[in-house]
Parts: sequence; structure tokens; C-alpha cells
Amino acid sequence: MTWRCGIAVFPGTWSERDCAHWVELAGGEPVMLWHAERELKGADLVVLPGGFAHGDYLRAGAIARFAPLMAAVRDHALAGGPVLGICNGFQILCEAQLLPGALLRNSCLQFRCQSTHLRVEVGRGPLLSGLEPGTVLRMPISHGEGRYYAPPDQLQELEAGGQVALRYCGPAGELGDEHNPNGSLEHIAGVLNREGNVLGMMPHPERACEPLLGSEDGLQLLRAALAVLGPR
Amino acid sequence: MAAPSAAQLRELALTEEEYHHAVRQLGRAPNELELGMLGALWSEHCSYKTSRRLLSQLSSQAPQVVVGPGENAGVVDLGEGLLCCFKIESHNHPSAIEPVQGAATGVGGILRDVFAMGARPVALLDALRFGELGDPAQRHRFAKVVEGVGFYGNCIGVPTVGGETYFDDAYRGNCLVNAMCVGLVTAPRLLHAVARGVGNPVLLVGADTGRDGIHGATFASVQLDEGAEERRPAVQVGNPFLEKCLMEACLELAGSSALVGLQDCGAAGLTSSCAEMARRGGAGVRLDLDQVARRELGMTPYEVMLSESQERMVLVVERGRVEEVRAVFDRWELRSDVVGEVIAQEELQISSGGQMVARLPLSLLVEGFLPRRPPSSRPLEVERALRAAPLTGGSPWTLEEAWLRLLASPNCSDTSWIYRQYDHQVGDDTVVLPGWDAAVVRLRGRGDGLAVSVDGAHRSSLLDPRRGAQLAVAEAVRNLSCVGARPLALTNCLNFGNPEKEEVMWQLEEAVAGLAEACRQLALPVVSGNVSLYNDLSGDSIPPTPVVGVVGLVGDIRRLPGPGFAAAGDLIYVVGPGGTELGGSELQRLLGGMVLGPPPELDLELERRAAEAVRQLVSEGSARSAHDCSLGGLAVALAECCVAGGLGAVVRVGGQSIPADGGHALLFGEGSGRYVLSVDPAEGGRMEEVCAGWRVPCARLGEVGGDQVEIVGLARIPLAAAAAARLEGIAGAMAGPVL
Amino acid sequence: MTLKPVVNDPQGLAVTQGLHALGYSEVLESRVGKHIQLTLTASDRQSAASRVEEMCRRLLCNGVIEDFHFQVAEAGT
Amino acid sequence: MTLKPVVNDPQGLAVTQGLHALGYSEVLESRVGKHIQLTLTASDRQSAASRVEEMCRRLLCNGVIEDFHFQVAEAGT
Ligand SMILES: Nc1ncnc2c1ncn2[C@@H]1O[C@H](COP(=O)(O)OP(=O)(O)O)[C@@H](O)[C@H]1O
Ligand SMILES: [Mg+2]
Repeated sequence: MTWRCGIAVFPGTWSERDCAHWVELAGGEPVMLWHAERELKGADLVVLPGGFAHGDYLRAGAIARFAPLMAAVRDHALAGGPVLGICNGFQILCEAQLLPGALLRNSCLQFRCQSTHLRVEVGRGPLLSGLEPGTVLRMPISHGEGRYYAPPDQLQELEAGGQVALRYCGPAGELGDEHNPNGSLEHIAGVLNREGNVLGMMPHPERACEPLLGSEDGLQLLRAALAVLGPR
Repeated sequence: MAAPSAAQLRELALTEEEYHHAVRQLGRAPNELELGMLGALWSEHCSYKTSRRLLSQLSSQAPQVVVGPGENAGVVDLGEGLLCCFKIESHNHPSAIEPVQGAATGVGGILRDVFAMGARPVALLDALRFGELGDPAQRHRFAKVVEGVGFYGNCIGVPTVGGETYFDDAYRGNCLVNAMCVGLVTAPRLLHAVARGVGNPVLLVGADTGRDGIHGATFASVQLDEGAEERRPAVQVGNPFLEKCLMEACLELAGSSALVGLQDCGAAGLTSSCAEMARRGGAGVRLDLDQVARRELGMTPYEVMLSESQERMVLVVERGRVEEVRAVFDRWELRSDVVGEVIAQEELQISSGGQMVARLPLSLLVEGFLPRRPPSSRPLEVERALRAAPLTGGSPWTLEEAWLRLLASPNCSDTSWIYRQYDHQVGDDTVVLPGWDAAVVRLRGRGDGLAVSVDGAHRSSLLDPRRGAQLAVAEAVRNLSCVGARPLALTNCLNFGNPEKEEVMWQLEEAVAGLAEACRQLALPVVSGNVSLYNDLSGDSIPPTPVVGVVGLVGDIRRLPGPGFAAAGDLIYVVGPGGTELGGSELQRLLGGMVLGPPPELDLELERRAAEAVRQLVSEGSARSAHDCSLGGLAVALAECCVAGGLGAVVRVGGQSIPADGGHALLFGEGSGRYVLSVDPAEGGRMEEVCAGWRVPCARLGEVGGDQVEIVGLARIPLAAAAAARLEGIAGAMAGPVL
Repeated sequence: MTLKPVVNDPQGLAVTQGLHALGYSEVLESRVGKHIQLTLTASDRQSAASRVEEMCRRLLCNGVIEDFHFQVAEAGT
Repeated sequence: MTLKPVVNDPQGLAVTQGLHALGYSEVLESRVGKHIQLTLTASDRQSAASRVEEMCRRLLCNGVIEDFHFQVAEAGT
């Protein structure tokens, strides 16, 4: 039996097919979860993919978080089930307060689609413990609102509690403004909830799943996660 | 109704003659609503009354063509039951007025054309023209257009994989924004824009109808003058989110037998979509405007019929299956209303408040316009310009200086400032990203891919519009060859000035003839296109700017070379004819702008063979890199290969003696049909053999390596300087705040 | 800055739908615009107002699709 | 809706720079926020205000980054 990965689809979601492809390549079984339903259809891992749910018109993720599906996602998360939010999915998880902080307009005030390097900061929780801290991954970003922000005291808490999961970096893992594509605080590209089972990240691992696409590091991330979950 | 005044007619873009023609044909005076509908459908934008007779020269005959011009988009067969559907369209006028929304709705419109055929859009491209970036107003317009293109494509989740951008003072008053969309559909799901089956309901779905863009079609058909800003029609604000839902719902229905026909509401809104669908189906349509959902109160039938509100589609559905179709739209939270039905009389009948308020025969509405044939003549200046020397004052620059300036020209430089604002990877299929020659999108479940490129050559077109159009086709084909793709078909957007000017009409005639000739010789069927005339602000016409989009097939996407030189020690070859013309070149523009001298010669037969040779070398894996010479000639192409690969090169060009012009033409001349290839030293023999087989000139220039780009005896620049210059162009000009 | 009343407002549409989905059925319409707060020095209210008006016309407001209005208040208030 | 004072506002910065470039050197700072105009039915001002306050908290405003305030006016005014 393989792991079943539920992929949430909101009106405006556009990377559900990319995610399904990625899940299949990693050996999982993708199943689409429609926003208006309350069922996770037996998903072991829930992925909230990229896109512009409800057009992101008010704030990215603001409307999507009220979807009936999100109630089920919340229950799953609170019960310790793994949840991964990618790009728009990360924004939704923040709006839903399943993750701390918020994602603001890129400081360059432009949309950015480009390759980035990410440094894994902690090997914690079902999604990341298969990766060594310090590992550098390469995968693309594609967003206009990816500048991570958390109020100062909360930020401190995140750092102290090992919740900062990924940072933008250079090819050798070095930090610097020139490697930070959106002005995120402390170069943060991804965060975990306190328990470590919910991960949000702006970069797109599903776009880095084949050599033909320029990188396989996104596949590595998912494979490591499925390996940690162990045999089903 | 009293006969309309001249001013009223002008407002509708109708002439007195056209009005009287309508009266004669109808046997009565049309009422105001009917007149508005006629004005919109007889506008240049909808009827092609000036260009239609010229366009008949373009042939869509080829075995791979499934649908030629006349539908929403052209369709070619990719084999194994898969079809490719594509088209390019202009949104020049709206973008001049509101660049973000104008560009965005341009993208929205071309996407609808493609999914109206049942095809899922898989790639977008944009061809852009602005004035020079030294002018803050142009920087603003450029930034905002790029923002608008990105906004729509990024939100809807279709990758923007390529395009072309050119800055020239000649576009200061009239920017050009052309958008192309490519989609895929399996044969049984292909849809047509027809209304047939008497009694079948007609549905309007998507956005509510507002007072947007009323007279938009006629607006695009008259000259923009300075006062246009005052009487401009309401600008449309695009809603890509709504369109995304609309697209998903329509694609869900594409396979269903409940759907008879599907068409987007574009220019002239409901009027044109219903009229054209019915005309194609040999039927008529009756609409009840009371059923049309409106965004605003108090809209008149006139406003409803001519509204160009975005994100709407018209469907014809099998009788009795409306609920099934509406359920799909409901699921996507989209409004859908039955607004009419198919009738047997070949008419468009409109009722409102229980009364018939308009009734027009479709033959009159759709084909009854009076073709226009404005006089044309070749301007005398052209003769003089052609005979002039290309660089009248010579060049004050050393070769190195000229080389670096060319690399730093926004027209040759790195374009990542543009495409990094576009999501070019969503869909996980973009296997050759923008930034090089053609982009490649893989075809899922097969080993092959689609290559796409858009190109134009307006400076050569100013000198010789026939040649210019051919050069554009040749360049697109070369870009495809560089990724080993075989071209399948072409779409085109003809951007011209006011055709009522004799020289503009001449340019149009020449360009279409040139396009037809090039396509015939290169065996490229023309499957779709668009004409944008009246690109004239205050009487200044844009240069003739035919833009072509070519789609081709790459046999094996795993064998594609990366951009630029691959390894030190590789041999560098130039393949193709040896022209070095500077007429209309980028060097000439940098030196002062006048367009003079003969444009590049073009031997289409040799061009075809060179394309074959390069395609073969790339697809069999012999070439480790391939790039064509375009703006800035051989030297710029060479430097681009070096910068992209992060490797220097040492080459020899020309004979032993230094030419009289110091080598400018040799290095920077823009002769057509040339490619720079690199091969593993062991493959040098193969290279020469393949070229000889195709009877294509091929010369070994030198080797990859070192940290300079050196043309022995003439010029050399450090690799780092070349790289820095390439980043200076667009990114440098756009570094400051955009006001 | 508010969108002119005749201009399509997708953001407003989304807000209305969002509010309806949360049960706020009393909302008939919403329109989304921009709110810009400028801090500036001026000799008096009048001159501040005339400068701001000019700024709106020249840069802040896109007259093609937006209307603007503003209030001047003294700093600290 | 305005961004909280501690949150960086690159859009505001760009506005300030733009205004400076046009010669409005008197501008010290600008902050860009959102302006939402809701049309709704309510029995009275008070109840309208309390509903709108709730809408802001639940949907319209993200308390991590934004503050809000609003005014209620009768339609037609
Ligand atoms: N407006 C644009 N949108 C997207 N990509 C663009 C745009 N303009 C240029 N590009 C990309 O920049 C690269 C170089 O463009 P260009 O110099 O026109 O190439 P070529 O000379 O090979 O046609 C191409 O890959 C093209 O796709
Ligand atoms: Mg090229």
C-alpha cells in the first residue's frame, strides 16, 4: 500500500496537477480534495497546492480558509497529521492560523518566478526529519506575495522553537539579501507549526521533480517525508 | 428613426455610404440598436473589410491542418489523436490607454479563444513594442504592460514561456501588445463556434454584463488622437480568477455531447458571438435581453448587445440538457443563464421587455459590409532610403565599444527582467525556459515537445515590408531549428498604421504578399491571425510590424542542448549564408536611428535548407549548442553563447585583411539565415558532412575556451564585461522607480 | 482611491462573495480601493490640500479607472 | 485597512520615492493600505457597526499585519 496524498483544490488553484505528478513520482497515491467537501478521502498527507484561490483578491488565502474542506484539514492537523502548504497553500495555512505569521507583497513589488536555493534549518516533524539540517535544495519560486512576516516576539519564538524550516540561501547555503527574492524576514522560506507536523513553504517542490525540469530536489523532499512516515 | 448625422455615424465608425448600403439591403432604415450592431460588426476590427482580400493569399493548406482561419483559433494535428490549437491577437489600443488592464485583458481574450475550442491552454507568449527606455513615460508603460501580462497569466495558471520585446522611438505613441496562446485538445473534444439545431437554447455564462468597452471594436478601428483620452470608453478590468473557473468549467464540458457550440464574447460582445455562431451553423439566434445578468442598473438593449465585458462565453446546448450543463457552472460558482435560442430564420432577433427591438439578417450583419480597397502607393522616401549607405557617417566607435553597446542595448540584452515576472513553469512542462531562442513545452505521455517562438522585424519592414515579413518568418523558423524543432504552422498579427494612408496600405499589401511567399516556400500553413490597423497617434504611423508565431515539434526532448557553449575545446561553426547587411540593423539604430540601406537579403530556399541542417544536427545530438544570429549579428550571437555558457571563445572571421569599414558589417551585420553552433571536436566531421548534405555553407570559426570573447585581429572583450553589458540593458534601464 | 463606479471590480466581487459565504447576507455590494496615508510638511492646510490634489492627479491616482478624495489632518491628530 | 506601523511597507516607500522624483520633497512618508466600501442593510447604525466590526475581524482584516477602522454612513450620504 502506498501513502495517499490528498491535494486540495480551491477555485483558482493551479498546481494540483503538478502536485499529483510529483506525488506519483515519489511513489504516493494522489487524490483530489474539492474545497466544498468535508472529506479527506483517507488522505495520510494533505497538500495545499499553489494557485490563486478565490483570486487572492482580498488577501492571499483569506477567503479559502473558510472552505468546508479546511475544517477537515484543521482536524487532521490538530490530530498530528502531516499537512504541507505550498505557495498559496502556505498563505492559506497562515490565514487559517495553522501556521504563524503572514505573507506580504514581495518587497520588489513584482511577481517573481525564478530558481532559488533553500537551506533546510531543522530536521523535525514528519515532513522534514528525513533531511539533514544544512542540506541545500534548489527549486523555483513563483509568487507575488511571499514576504514572510511575523511580529518580533513571535519571530523569536519561532527561531527558538525550531519552527523556521527553510531559508533562502546561496548555492553553498550562505545567507544574504542577494539570495532573498522577496524580502522575507530572516530569509524565511518555510515554517513549521509548533508540533512540527504542518509545513508551509513558498517555493515549489513539485516543479523540481525531474532532471528534465532542472532539479529533482523537490522529489527528494517528498520521498524523504514518505520514508519517515514509514511503510503504510 | 431619422437618418443619423455624420457625427453619429462617425461614432459608430460607419460611413454615409455604408449607412445607405444598409438601408438598401434592409429595405428600411435600421433603428439605433441595429445601427450600433452593424457599426460594430462592420468595423475593421470585426469585419477585416480592408485586409480580407489580402489575407486570402495566405494558405492554410497542409496535411497537418485540422482547422484553418475562421474559427476562434487554428488547429494542427500532432499525431496520436492530439491536436494543437493556437492564435495570436493584438491589444494595442487598450494597452495604450491603461497598460496594466489593457495587457491583462489581451491575455484573457486570447486564452478564451483557445479554450473555446475545447483546448487546455499550455503556453502564452507576448510580443511587445515600446518607445525607448530613456523616456520615463515609456518605462512606465513597459513596466505596466509586463505587470498586466503577468497578472493575468500568473493568476490563471498558464505559463508565459516566451515572447519578444523591442524598444524603438517609432513606438513612442503607439505601444504594441500582442499575445499568443497555445492549447492542446484530443480530437473528440475539439469544439466549434456554431449555433445549430432549431430550438436549442443559447446560454451566456461567466461575468455579468456591464457597460464595459462599448464601441471597443470600433475604437480599435479608428485612429487614436490626443483627445481620445477624454472620450475613451470605460477601461475593462480583467478578472483572471473568474476566467480560470470559466476555463475549467468549459473544459469539463468539452467532451460532452450536450454542448453544440462554444464561443467567447470578444469584440462587439454578444452581437458578434451570436451572429458568427449562427452564421457558421446556417441558422439564426433569438435573444431575450431581459435574461442577461447585468452588473449595472438601467442598461439599454444597445449597451447590453455591444458590451465587451470580459470573461463571458456563449454556449449552444442540446435541448433538454440545460440543467446538466448548468450544474457544471454551478459547481464552479459561475452564473449561467439561458438568454435565447437557435431559430431557423438566418437572422439575429433581439427582444427586450417583451418586444422585438432589433432584427437583422445575418448575411447582412456578418458578410454584408462593403469591402474597402483604399489606394496604395510606394512612398518615394523608401527608394531613397534603400539606396543610401547604411552607416552614413561611419561608426565613431571602436569595434569593442560598438560590441559592448550592442550587448547593452535593451533590444539585445538579457530579458530576464521581463520573464521572471511571468510564471513560466506552472504545469511542469516547460523544458526549455524563456531567455534563449524558442521555448519548449513537453507533451505529456510522449517523448516529444512543442517549440514556440514569436518574432517580428519592423526596421527591415520600413525599408521593404515584403522582405521584413519574410525575415520575421525566417527568424521564427531559425529559433525553432535551434531546439531541433520542425515547424508545423504559423499564426500572425499584422500591426499597421492607418490604412487610409497610401503608404500604409502599400506596406500592408507588401507585407501580406511577403508573408504568403515565405510561408509557401517554408511549407508553413497559416492557421490563424489577427489584424490591428490604425496604430497612429496624432498622425504618426507605427512601422509596419507583422508579428509571427510559429509552433513546431521537437522529436526527443531529452536530447535538447542547453543555452550557450557547453565545454571548453568545443569547435565553433557558423552555418548558413554569409550576408552582412547593416540596413535596418540594431547598430544603425544605436548610431542615430535613421533606417537606411538595403535590408538583409533572403534566400528562402537556402533558409529552408539551413533550417533542415541545423535541426538535424541538434536533434541527432551532434550539436552541443545552437543559436541563431539576429540583432547585432554574428558578434552578438557569439557573445551570447559565451555568456550563457560561462565560457569564452576565440574565433576568426573574414579574410586576412581588415575590411574598409573596420569590420562593423562583418561583426554586426544582420544577414539572414545564420546560426552559431558548437560541437564536440570529434563531431566536427559530422557537422561538415550534414551541412554539405543540405548544401548549406558551414565554416569553422574557432574554439570555445578562455575568459574572453575574441575575434582574432579585430576585437576582444572580457567575458565578464559581456555578461555585465547584457544585464545592463533592460534591467539597468528599469532599476530606478517607475512613475 | 476608489474604482470609478462603472469599472468592473473583481476584488469587490470576491469580498462580497466571501462575506456571503460567511453568512453576512446583508451585504449588497463591496468595492475595494486604495488608502494612502501621506505625511508631509506644509505651511497650512490649504497649501497641503492643493499639493496633495496635484500628487493624486499626477501620480497616485490612475484617472482612467479611479476616482480619489482625501482629507487633510494635522499631524498627531 | 492599514499596515501596522512595525510592518515594512515597500509600496509606501515606492510612492514616497515616486513623489520625491516628481519634486514633492515635502512628503516625509507614505503608507499604502486598503479602502473597502461596503453597502449593506441594517436596522440602525449601531447594528451595522457591530456587524462590520465582526466582518473586519473575521475576514476583511488580517490582525497579524493590519489595523482597521471604519465609518458608517447612511446610503445616499
Ligand atoms: N515579452 C517577453 N515575454 C517573455 N519572454 C520574452 C519577452 N521578450 C523576450 N523574451 C525572451 O527573451 C529571449 C530572447 O528574445 P529575443 O532576443 O527576441 O530572441 P530571438 O532573437 O532568439 O528571437 C527569448 O527566449 C524570449 O522568449
Ligand atoms: Mg534567436
